[in-house]
Amino acid sequence: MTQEITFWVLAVIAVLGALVAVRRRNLIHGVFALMIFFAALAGLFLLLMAEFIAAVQILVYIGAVGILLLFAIMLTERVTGDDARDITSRGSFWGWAAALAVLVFLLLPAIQGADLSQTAQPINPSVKALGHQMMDPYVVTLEVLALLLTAALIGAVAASQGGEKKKEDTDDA
Amino acid sequence: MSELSHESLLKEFPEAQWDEAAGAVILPATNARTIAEWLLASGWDYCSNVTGVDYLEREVKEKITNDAGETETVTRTEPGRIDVVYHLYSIANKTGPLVIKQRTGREGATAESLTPVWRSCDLQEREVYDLFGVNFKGHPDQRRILMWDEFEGHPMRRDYTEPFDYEWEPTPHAEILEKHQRGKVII
Amino acid sequence: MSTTAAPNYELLQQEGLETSLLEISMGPHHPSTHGVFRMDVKLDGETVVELKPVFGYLHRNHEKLAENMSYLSSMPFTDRLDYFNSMTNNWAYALAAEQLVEVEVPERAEYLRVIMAELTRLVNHVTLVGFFVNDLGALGTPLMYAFREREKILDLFEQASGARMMCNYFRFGGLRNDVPEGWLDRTRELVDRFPAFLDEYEQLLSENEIILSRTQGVGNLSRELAINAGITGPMLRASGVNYDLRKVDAYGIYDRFKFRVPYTDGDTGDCYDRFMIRMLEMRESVAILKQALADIPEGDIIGKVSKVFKPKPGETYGRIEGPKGELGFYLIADGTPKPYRYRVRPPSLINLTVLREMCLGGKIADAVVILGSIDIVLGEVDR
Amino acid sequence: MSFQLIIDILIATVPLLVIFPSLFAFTTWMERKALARIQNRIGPNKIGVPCTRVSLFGLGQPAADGIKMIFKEDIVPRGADKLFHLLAPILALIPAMLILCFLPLEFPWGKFMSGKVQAFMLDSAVIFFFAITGLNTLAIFMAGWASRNKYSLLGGMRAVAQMVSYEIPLVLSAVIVVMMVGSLNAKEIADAQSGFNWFVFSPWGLAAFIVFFIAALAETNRSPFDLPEAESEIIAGYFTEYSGFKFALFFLGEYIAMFAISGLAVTLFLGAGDGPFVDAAPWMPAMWFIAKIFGLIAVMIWLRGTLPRLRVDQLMAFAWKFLLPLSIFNILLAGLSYFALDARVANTTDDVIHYVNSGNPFAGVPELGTNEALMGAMIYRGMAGEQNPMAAKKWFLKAALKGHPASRTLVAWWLGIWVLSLVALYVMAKGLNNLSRSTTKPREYLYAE
Amino acid sequence: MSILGGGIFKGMAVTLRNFVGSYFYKERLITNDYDWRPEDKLPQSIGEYPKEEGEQLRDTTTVNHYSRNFPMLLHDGGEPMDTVRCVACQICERECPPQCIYIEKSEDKTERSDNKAQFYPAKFDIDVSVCMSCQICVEVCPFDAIVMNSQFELSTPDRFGGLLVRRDDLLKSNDYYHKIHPQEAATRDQKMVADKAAKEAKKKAAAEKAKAAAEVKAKAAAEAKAKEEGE
Repeated sequence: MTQEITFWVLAVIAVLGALVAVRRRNLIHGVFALMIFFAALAGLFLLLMAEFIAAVQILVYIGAVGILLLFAIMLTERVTGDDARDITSRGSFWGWAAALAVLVFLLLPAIQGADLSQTAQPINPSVKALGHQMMDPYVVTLEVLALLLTAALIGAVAASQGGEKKKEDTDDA
Repeated sequence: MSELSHESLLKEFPEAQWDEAAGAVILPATNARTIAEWLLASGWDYCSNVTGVDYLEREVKEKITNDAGETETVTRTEPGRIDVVYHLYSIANKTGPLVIKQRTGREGATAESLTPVWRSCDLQEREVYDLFGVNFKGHPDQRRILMWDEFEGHPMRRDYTEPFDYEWEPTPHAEILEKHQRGKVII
Repeated sequence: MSTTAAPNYELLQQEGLETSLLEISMGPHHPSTHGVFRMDVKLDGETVVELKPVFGYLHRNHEKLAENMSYLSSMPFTDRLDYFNSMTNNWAYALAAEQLVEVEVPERAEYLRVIMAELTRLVNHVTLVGFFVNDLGALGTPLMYAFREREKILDLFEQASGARMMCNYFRFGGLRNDVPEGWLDRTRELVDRFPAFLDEYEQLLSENEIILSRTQGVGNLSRELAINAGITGPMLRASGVNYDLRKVDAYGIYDRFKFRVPYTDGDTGDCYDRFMIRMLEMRESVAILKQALADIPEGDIIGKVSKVFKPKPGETYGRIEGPKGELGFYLIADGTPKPYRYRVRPPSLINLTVLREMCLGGKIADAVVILGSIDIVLGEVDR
Repeated sequence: MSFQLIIDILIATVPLLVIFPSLFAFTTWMERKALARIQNRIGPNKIGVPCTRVSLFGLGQPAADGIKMIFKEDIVPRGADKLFHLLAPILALIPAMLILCFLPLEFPWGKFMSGKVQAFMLDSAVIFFFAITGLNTLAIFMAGWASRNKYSLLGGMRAVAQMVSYEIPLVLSAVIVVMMVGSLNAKEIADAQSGFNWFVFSPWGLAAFIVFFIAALAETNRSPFDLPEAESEIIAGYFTEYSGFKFALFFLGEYIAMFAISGLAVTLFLGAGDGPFVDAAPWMPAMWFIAKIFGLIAVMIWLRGTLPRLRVDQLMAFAWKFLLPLSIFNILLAGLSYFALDARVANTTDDVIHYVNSGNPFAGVPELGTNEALMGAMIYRGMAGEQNPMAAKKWFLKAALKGHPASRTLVAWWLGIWVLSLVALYVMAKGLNNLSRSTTKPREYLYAE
Repeated sequence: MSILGGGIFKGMAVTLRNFVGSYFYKERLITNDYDWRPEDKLPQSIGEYPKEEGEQLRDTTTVNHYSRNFPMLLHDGGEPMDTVRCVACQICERECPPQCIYIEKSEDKTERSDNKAQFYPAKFDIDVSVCMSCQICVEVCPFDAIVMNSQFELSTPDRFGGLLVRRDDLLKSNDYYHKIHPQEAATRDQKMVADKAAKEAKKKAAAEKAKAAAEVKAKAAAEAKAKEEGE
């Protein structure tokens, strides 16, 4: 009972957060609404007893992605006000179509496949087990991902350094 | 490097005058900047003090000896003027001061700015502009410095009168204000 | 050697990436502008790209006031110029006025003047260092230690002159009154204990890594610009110029004392130098005080000056080495009891000339530190 | 989910919500008093018991401040985002309160009533801790942005940059403890340090603790990293426009965050509730825990009374060029020396067991301390209950003290590795320091006669 | 090669020393406990402050015998207006730099206890909200009638009227002056006595001179007369 109430509360918060994030004219408000959505999602994970995932959800999505978004927004000029951003309905057809497609082709089969009469079993994926999984069967994937991220990081550094160098060149000239 | 004294300056620029009473060299209005540059080059590297002095038009009684050899008192009207006074020192030679003055009329007072020669004149010339109303030709940033931008008039001029007492507040003695207005109390 | 134009900071502009500047009006009410001073700052991120000092909030036209009252009456107003150093302000004014009438100052008065001036220098430097470290972000601890020592000196001032800060103690031709009994002994005791405090102060501050990295290389001022911009006092000596009016003019009886003038080799001229020069100057002041307190004779305290001070027409410029720099008074007498022209050369104002140059390109935190290292008092800047 | 569970949760959390805010009041008094004494002032000494002249060293001051804060006018700037201006202080307080729940703080009443010792016995408490600490950043940014004040905005930006940067050394230094224990569970970490087996007593643990403490200072915006509220530069930073109760909430949040992060430092490095006479009474662990927290806070206050503030670029450089490399190096060093030591222990264990197996130990000349060494070997192998390398080392140390030769070699190795690690860490830190700020040093001055 | 963080540790040692030292060495402390009396009600004007002489110096930690604060008028004891030294010459009013003194001269002269008729101040008000405690009035006063008081607790809730000190509140006896500024008062009394003596000596000398002159004149006249008569 408690679990269900919690689920519904979190679900409503998540959906509302997502809607506000999309529809809000004020960008900063939008980002914070997005973060509320993330937080509600983390709560849902917790409800499923996937606490590590919940922690990572908060750490990565709120702590890192959210802050990154805020930084990006701080760099843009118009943040608030009526001309903050235009929300047009142009292309909304494609949006609805995509959402419907996801619903029909991904979620419905999943829901149909699941046995809804049973509530979720409290599986307890310990962090240790998760770590072993990551380091044993999926180690190559992990390494590739790490390599990719490192490459992206180095690329970003190189890109920003290039700009600096150009400036120095002009100074010399 | 020439000798650091006003004599060398007077020798180099004969159009400059020596004012014995004030102990100052009065620079000609035309080439004050040139003289200043020469002074800087000859070792007066430090301009300590810049200020203005306002002299109202006044009548001077002078005793002169006329052609007949008699002394008589003549009343002469001395025109009002503003002096911009610079006190120069030499840090390298540790000597000084050399006082130089730029003399200008009270109406539409203008003087050569010596800020390009000595940076230290920057704020002080602005102050002279603000309080005395002397226009400095060639000053890089001539704005009011102590008074606010909308202020009218130049308060350090001797004929300046306050437009109104904007800081007036009631005192226990209204009479003291009256006294002040009658000029009995000097404020 | 024209140094008019300040270096122009070029905004870092990359292709397709524009940054907008943040304009901040720091002051007139800001915790670290040392009074009602304002800096209109333009920031690119945290970097200062434009800085415009604005002052005048405390302007009361001290010069005009003085021109409308007798010579003596403007003595208490000089206290209020640089309200940390009323004794030296008094001295500068008295020196200029004495040049007009050529009065002989008695021996004891001269010694007391030196003692007062050097005590004032201690007061100023010790509190300045406190404020400076406060601007660096310390929570007032050095400032409180400084205030403790300052309070001891101010007690001495109070005993001699009746007031802690607005001393109004000097008179044309001497001093207002003799110091009370036992004052010299108390001063000796204080001077003997002062170096111990300075040791502690240096231990607290001068090797602290954070202070070093915050001040070194910040607000560099070259020797040429410093001379040309009329910078005086410890700031000039920190830029590598050996110029101390106590040595150069030897006004008063400074030629009788043996003391050294600390200065730098002029390579850096940054905030750390300005801070350290003041620390070192305090030790020299202690040395002067020790000599003066040992040699002070008995005798009169004021020379023969007529009760109505009425100098002959003429003009004079008297200057002393104030704790903040060269403090000068330019007086024009016209034979009346009031000065025709009375002008203060304020070291605080003129040292501000280079504020913009020193701050540009630095961080906003540096601007605060640089302002702190210049050592201004708004009572003197605005007059 | 039962009613009992809710009761349990309440029993575990409500004391935290009562105890820590009261401790906050006491801490503000302590901080004011200590700073005053550092600055040779007296500090609050007038307000004591209300309506009397009893001053009680000014202990009534926090209450008076609190009452003043509540009744003060709440000012919202005209251009401010009213919703966010209101939300920010709340958001600053909630995560701080939340992370208190992850501390392995055992209150005896919880134990007696239902056996629950923590609000959340989460398996990944340490990760959760860092995740939720990050939320504080958002609150500060929100406050800075919503105030519509330039100083607030600057303070908010500074706070975000600073807290994001310092989270990395913070986490990396915590990783060492996680490596040693092999668990993210706060309770397990606390248990692993019982019996003065604190992690701060090893070289890498010490280095990690120092890095952690420095980063914690930055994370809680304490001096010398109080840039987001740098008074001399940006007035009060992100709470320039806050007054009254909202300001009090911010203040409370800040102090609770201090408690929380000190609590984490205590958990990770300082043995949690461990200490002398810990078994004397059921409330001793909690007392020790809070005492240690207060010890750390005292150091924070001491630092605040001494140090000026860093500049923003130096702050970033310190995080990225000094703390980050140092903590990565520390992780490597800890791993290497841990393996080396472990291999050596295993070796010694083999020796001891071989010695025992090869003949009758009681027949020949018995070596001194053999029994202890045997005990250590058994514990290390897990032959006497649970496998526990830490406890095994203790037995080997006892054996070495009695004169067991193989154990002595082990202890010599041990000490060698420790000294080498310390030297390596110091050299590394010194080198990094010289790299980042080589030019700043005290100078010599000239004198003119 | 300095120790890493050595400067910071040195600084921390200093602060620790001060922290501990502040509990043991009183001279380390900056502040003094001010004699705070919450039951004191703030007087509505300066005249309501306690006039007992002991009260003026109750806080000896901030005020010592050398402090000056605002001026007061001296009288030589007894009925204040009978022995007041001020003769309303208005020099101090003229010289006061911030113009805070207001004097009205009496219409008539009164007989003083020393049998000399003098003008007296009908009104003598000092606006201490303007006064800057510069002591110029003390220096210019030719009659040693105005000196500096060291009373400093003068706050009132009334900004304009409250800080105006009337003549009767300004009047203080010379004994009180001796009490608050013993050394200065003694010097001043000596000086006054010396001045008086000098003045009397001068007067005497003048009188003698006049007498001598008169004698000479009389003599000359007599001689002339004698001569005349002789002729």
